[in-house]
Amino acid sequence: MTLSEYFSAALLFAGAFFFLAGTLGLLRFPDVYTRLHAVTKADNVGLGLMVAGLTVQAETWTAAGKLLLIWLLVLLTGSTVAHLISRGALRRGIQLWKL
Amino acid sequence: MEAITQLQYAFDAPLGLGLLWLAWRTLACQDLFEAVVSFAAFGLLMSLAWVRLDAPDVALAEVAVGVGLTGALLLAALAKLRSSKMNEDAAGQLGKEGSEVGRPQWLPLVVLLSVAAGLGHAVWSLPLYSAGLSPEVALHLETSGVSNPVTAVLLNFRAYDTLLEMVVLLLALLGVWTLGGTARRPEAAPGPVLDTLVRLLVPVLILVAAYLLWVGAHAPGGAFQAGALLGAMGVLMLLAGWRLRTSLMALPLRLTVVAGPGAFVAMAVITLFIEGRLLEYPPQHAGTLILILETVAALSIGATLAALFLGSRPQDLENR
Amino acid sequence: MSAAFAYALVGVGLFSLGLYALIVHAHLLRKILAINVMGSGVFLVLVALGGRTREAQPDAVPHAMVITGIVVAVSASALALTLMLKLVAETGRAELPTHRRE
Amino acid sequence: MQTLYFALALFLLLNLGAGMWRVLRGPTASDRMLAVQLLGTTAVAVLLLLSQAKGHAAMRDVALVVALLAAVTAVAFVRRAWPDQEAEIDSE
Repeated sequence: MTLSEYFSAALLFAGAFFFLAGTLGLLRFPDVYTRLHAVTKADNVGLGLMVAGLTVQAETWTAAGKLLLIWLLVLLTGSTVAHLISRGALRRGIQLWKL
Repeated sequence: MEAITQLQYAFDAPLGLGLLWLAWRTLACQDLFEAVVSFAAFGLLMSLAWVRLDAPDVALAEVAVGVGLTGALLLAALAKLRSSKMNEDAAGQLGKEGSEVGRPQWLPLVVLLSVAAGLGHAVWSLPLYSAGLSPEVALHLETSGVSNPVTAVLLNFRAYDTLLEMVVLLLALLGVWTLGGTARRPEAAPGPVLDTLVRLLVPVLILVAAYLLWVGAHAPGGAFQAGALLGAMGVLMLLAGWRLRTSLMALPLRLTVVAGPGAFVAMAVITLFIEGRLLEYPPQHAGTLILILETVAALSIGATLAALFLGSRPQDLENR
Repeated sequence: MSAAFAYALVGVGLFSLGLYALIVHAHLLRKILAINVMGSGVFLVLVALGGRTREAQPDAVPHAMVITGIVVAVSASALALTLMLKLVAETGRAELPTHRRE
Repeated sequence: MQTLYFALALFLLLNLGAGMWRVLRGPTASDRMLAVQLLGTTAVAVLLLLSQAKGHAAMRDVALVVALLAAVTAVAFVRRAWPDQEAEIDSE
């Protein structure tokens, strides 16, 4: 393995860790708002690190650009959906979790 | 190499089991909303299965339809089902289901098991290798005008199939329009966030649809994928509360919807006169002709799918 | 190449599950979902068995059939959903009138 | 490197399977939609890893389409199918 491969492997592992954290949060957190918090970590950081790791290995600039576009799109849709769901949940009177 | 093969098999097992499990949840769970959401997740897993089976063309179509259209269609129908329940307050349980869930019925179960056993046996007794029609496709790919075999099959070798498929789409839309509109709920304003999302996504969606259409000649993509993507874009715009001007909803929409099958029929007639065979293109022009047909077909498919989601006939909406 | 057979068997399983649900459930939305699951099973069998070529490239003909099939299935589902909503508007029940529940 | 891609794709697939549990469990409709959102993103990552592992650039387009359309189902849910427990509030 070359240096760049070690580098992207590290990024990929970090991304996978955030996906694991997001899924764990989705399963273990107590209410929809905290779960939302966990999911967006996987969306933004997890996929971001994965995309970064794959971009290092991308064969052409087009492929790298496409990877970046995918990440930006997921950022955009993920944050919008998170906003819509949390606002809708608040309006419908779903209670915030309290200790 | 050995490790990679094993990893692939390790990938297949949870994927196959997950598909069966989600299908079972879709069909057996108590709540209809849960069933619809499970079905949306099922579509996502199906697209992974297509990729695993080296069918990226199919994966693109599945993703564009399964992620973009089916979920929205089912959720909108479920919402209308529930609101009509609220209006009429009928005794029929519309949102929830009757008592038969969970209690296995023996005769259908026997049918299920015998069908599964029979089909499974039939599949299992097939020969291990079979080239199917792929040698034929490879043999004629040179003269088809495109280098992606799937596009060649769709728009050249079996273009009459695709012609009839376009007619089926049109018939489905005519059926929906003939049934007349269903009652519409008043809709809240989309709000600035959703509006911005749609405004940002629509240009990218158009760009990607055009890209898929263009790339379909030599790589996975093509008219159906681009059309489904355009249809999903229409659904997104309708969900955000965008409506076309009524003048555009009448004749222009109808012309777009008919243009797909119309172009195929026109091409069939022209080729019948020039080459003497239905939809057999002259080889030197095949690439161009296929691209023209695909462009018209993609626009038409997109308009049809979006109109199917809208449900009612455009002039019924005007009268409302 | 046994992966093709494994996926084909999953397809058979999906088809049978869908058929069972189609018979058992009375609710029409569930029947529409069942038909969609059956369709997915058929598609999976077709594409999986199309992968049994000796070359790396799978058979393109079933792929093309399945692509059109997917698009046609969604439009047929849209028609079925509209029919269901019409029936509900007329009768107030999301079940076929022939289905008697005792 | 290929082995790593496949192993990570498998890991994410198992992750995705775990996330299904939230789809089935709910308890509220918004929890289920949230889980579907995570499933979509995970599917994008799996598709990207598989495309890199197989050297099949077309699969990246599949991931691109998933990323583009991931919002549609959630928007349909928020705009149409979200049952109101309280009285309907239509004002913005």
